[in-house]
Amino acid sequence: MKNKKAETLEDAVSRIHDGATLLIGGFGQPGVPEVLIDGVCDLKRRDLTIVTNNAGTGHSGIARLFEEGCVAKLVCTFPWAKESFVFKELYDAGKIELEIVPQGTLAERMRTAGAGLGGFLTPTGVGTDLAIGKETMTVEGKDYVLEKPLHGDFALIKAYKVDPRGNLIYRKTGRNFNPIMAMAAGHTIVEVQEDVEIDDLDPEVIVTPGVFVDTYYVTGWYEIGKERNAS
Amino acid sequence: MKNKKAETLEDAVSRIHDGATLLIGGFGQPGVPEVLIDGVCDLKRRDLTIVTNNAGTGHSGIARLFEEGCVAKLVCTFPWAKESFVFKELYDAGKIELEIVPQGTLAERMRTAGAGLGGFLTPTGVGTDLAIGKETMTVEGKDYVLEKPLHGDFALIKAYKVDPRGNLIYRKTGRNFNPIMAMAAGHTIVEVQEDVEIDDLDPEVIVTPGVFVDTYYVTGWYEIGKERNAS
Amino acid sequence: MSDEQTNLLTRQQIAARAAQDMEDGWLVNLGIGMPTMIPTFIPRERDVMFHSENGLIGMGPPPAEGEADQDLISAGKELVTMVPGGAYVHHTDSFAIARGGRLDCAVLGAFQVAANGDLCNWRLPNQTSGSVGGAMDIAAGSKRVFAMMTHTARDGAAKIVAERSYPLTAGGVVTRIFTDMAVISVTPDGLVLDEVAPGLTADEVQAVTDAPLIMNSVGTIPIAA
Amino acid sequence: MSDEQTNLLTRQQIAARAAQDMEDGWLVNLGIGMPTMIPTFIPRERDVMFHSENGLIGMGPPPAEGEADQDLISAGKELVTMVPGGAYVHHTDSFAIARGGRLDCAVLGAFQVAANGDLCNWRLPNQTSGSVGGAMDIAAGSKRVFAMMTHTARDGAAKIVAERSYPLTAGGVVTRIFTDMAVISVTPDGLVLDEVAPGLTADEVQAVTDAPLIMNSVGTIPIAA
Repeated sequence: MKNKKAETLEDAVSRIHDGATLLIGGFGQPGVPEVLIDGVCDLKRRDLTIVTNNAGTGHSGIARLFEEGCVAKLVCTFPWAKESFVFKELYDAGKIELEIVPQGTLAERMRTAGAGLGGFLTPTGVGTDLAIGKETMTVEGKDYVLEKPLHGDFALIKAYKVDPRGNLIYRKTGRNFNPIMAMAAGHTIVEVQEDVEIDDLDPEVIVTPGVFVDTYYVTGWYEIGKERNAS
Repeated sequence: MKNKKAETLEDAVSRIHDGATLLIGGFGQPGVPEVLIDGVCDLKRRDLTIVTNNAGTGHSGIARLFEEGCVAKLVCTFPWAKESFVFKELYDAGKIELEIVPQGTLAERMRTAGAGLGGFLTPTGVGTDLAIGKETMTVEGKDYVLEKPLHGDFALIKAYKVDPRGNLIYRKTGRNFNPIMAMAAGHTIVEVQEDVEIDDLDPEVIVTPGVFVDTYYVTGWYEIGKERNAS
Repeated sequence: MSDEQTNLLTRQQIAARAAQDMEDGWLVNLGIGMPTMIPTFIPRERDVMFHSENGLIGMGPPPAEGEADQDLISAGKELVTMVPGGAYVHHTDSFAIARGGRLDCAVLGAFQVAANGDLCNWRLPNQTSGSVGGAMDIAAGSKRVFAMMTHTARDGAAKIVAERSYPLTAGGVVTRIFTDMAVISVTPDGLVLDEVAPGLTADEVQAVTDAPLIMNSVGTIPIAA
Repeated sequence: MSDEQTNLLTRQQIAARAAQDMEDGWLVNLGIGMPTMIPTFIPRERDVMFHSENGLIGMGPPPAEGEADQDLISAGKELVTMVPGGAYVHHTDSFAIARGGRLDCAVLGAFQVAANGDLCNWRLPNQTSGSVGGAMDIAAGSKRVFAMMTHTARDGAAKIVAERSYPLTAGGVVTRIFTDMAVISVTPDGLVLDEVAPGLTADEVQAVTDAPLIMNSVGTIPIAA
């Protein structure tokens, strides 16, 4: 069986290259792969495109990626939260590009990529600024915007448990975008609280089948959203 | 809490009207709501459109619906199996309309309906007879067929366990189309092996949230695919 | 104007009034801010489930002291709980629920609501960007959209207008408006003034509303003692 | 022709040859019929997982006597088992895997394969209808599509052709063809005859193939004793 387990954080993330598009899981702080993000910061990669819901909190996690100058573009739904001050400073200084996508559309665009589809028609955003430049179509009398797939070179996600096949389960609202991003990337890297033996996960309850997982790194439990020292 | 439990089979299905479109779960015999189908047969409804993967087996289940003259049109992926001789006879006699849809497209069209979307672009069927009359589009150099949502007036599905909210889990390959059809209908009716108390289903493992379930009827375990006497 | 000020509803009172409209058996999504105050005002005997777009069906109140779970938050990023019979889903399933018409109601804040039900709540006209979050999907997909807001902006400008001048969130979706002055229904005939806050007159509400209000039988918003 | 007949591979031998191409770590979908015979021929040390489009990742062999589960079947409607580390998914997730390029290989039966990789396997030209099942999605989405079939039709007509005359399943998708006479690769330059069955010559294979075969170094299909 292919060994998907990375023994070190560096092994888990080192294939990420300058200019890559990273889908990064999490909504608020649950489900954010904070350890993997620190790993990417340590690599000092440049010109990354980051796809994630929020624009970072404080100085840790995704905010640290911004602060260390790794990111050229952010695709997100909710950039202007108070705690995203690091992003705001870079944006105001013209140092980072921003694409705002409605949250359901962001999720669906990634699923569309993962499912091998070429696009979908959504009622979300019809007639709004976010539909400017996009094709619109009328189906059964209702207007829709044509949205295109959103692929990642890598997905960085967080899960609760993994088995050697890479099958994943999540924990509460830490699930969020993670299973979708796992589908949508060329290479999916998981940080996971615990790894278990083959057959320890009931095949009925697996949320992400291992076919979508390339690499996992076991972190154990940690308190989320805390500033940690850079390694 | 709204009571979704039907005490009798008739209560479970009686709102189904002549001319309705029914999404009926199952692939092969697992996951086919055989008891609900018998209930519909007993109602002697006419001009139904049936959306389901297969064209019935022997004389029971969906084949009985055909045989009793309830069905005007079948939308399916695999009509010409040996065991679907009842359907074949009706089709050859010009008594039933047939629409063939690729299996992934069938599932995705129902999900699209359930997700409030207006269509999707699929590579499936490009250049084939099944794309005739459909719009095609090129995205990033690849050709796609535009497929439209497929709504049901009713979904008739089969599940393993239900709680009073209507939350569902399934059993093995009995899952198949059932969770998707539950999303895509105006009214979803579930036949279920067992009902359990509120909180007996772990919220992490629910496959179909109760929001997609309108009515359920508890059947207990039964051997699938057997001819039963009409009730 | 100083007399009128004292007759404005508090945020709690607006939430309490909106809570009265939450019907038994509904699944409801609550926007960030004032709408999140609604649950505490729903009568115990009514079964209303809350959907939080980050994948939570059956959102419950904030956790008791010492019982918080760091992995269980609302869309507003607050620690919450789950009620019995809830379920966790991922983001596309969560938005399938929202877009697919499975939300009986969404209660959202608003910068501006137009007489045709246009909702504007994601970006101010003088901003080059805004935080859209899930608002566009939820507003486009819910069976009903309730706008909940102060009746006028801080500078006194009307927020209920004949035609929107702000960037659109979703067109023609608002069905009812709950403010600190009134309850207004959006109908095919126009805006209907259903109720005014105690001590206010219908004309006083019309005076700070930039769209004509139909006044057939205007009631008074009931306030709990 | 009677001598040639005896040199044709059996169904088992075709399956055994195709099994040799299944690489360690692959996820593979097997079409109905001959392809389902492949798993028994895969060497034990190779880790190949099977995907069944009815929602089964990690399909195992038929159940032992008395251990069948009525809810566990393959896409061909046969009772099967699940291997350790498998997972159940619903139909849209199953086809997301297929369409999304997560199948390393699909092995499908065929009525006709064209030199450009066009696959025809769902409907005969004289039929007004056919059973498409999951073939179009799986053929369109897999990283590789192997066609597995008799080299000629029962009436002797070539099934490997310069241009298809049968209704299309998916265009330009077949990467390799396994028949009872040969192993042929579909390349940008055309069809390459890689191997012939023991006792057959390359020219004999060409004679029953309606498209030119490139013959650089033609090997012999190894047959287990």
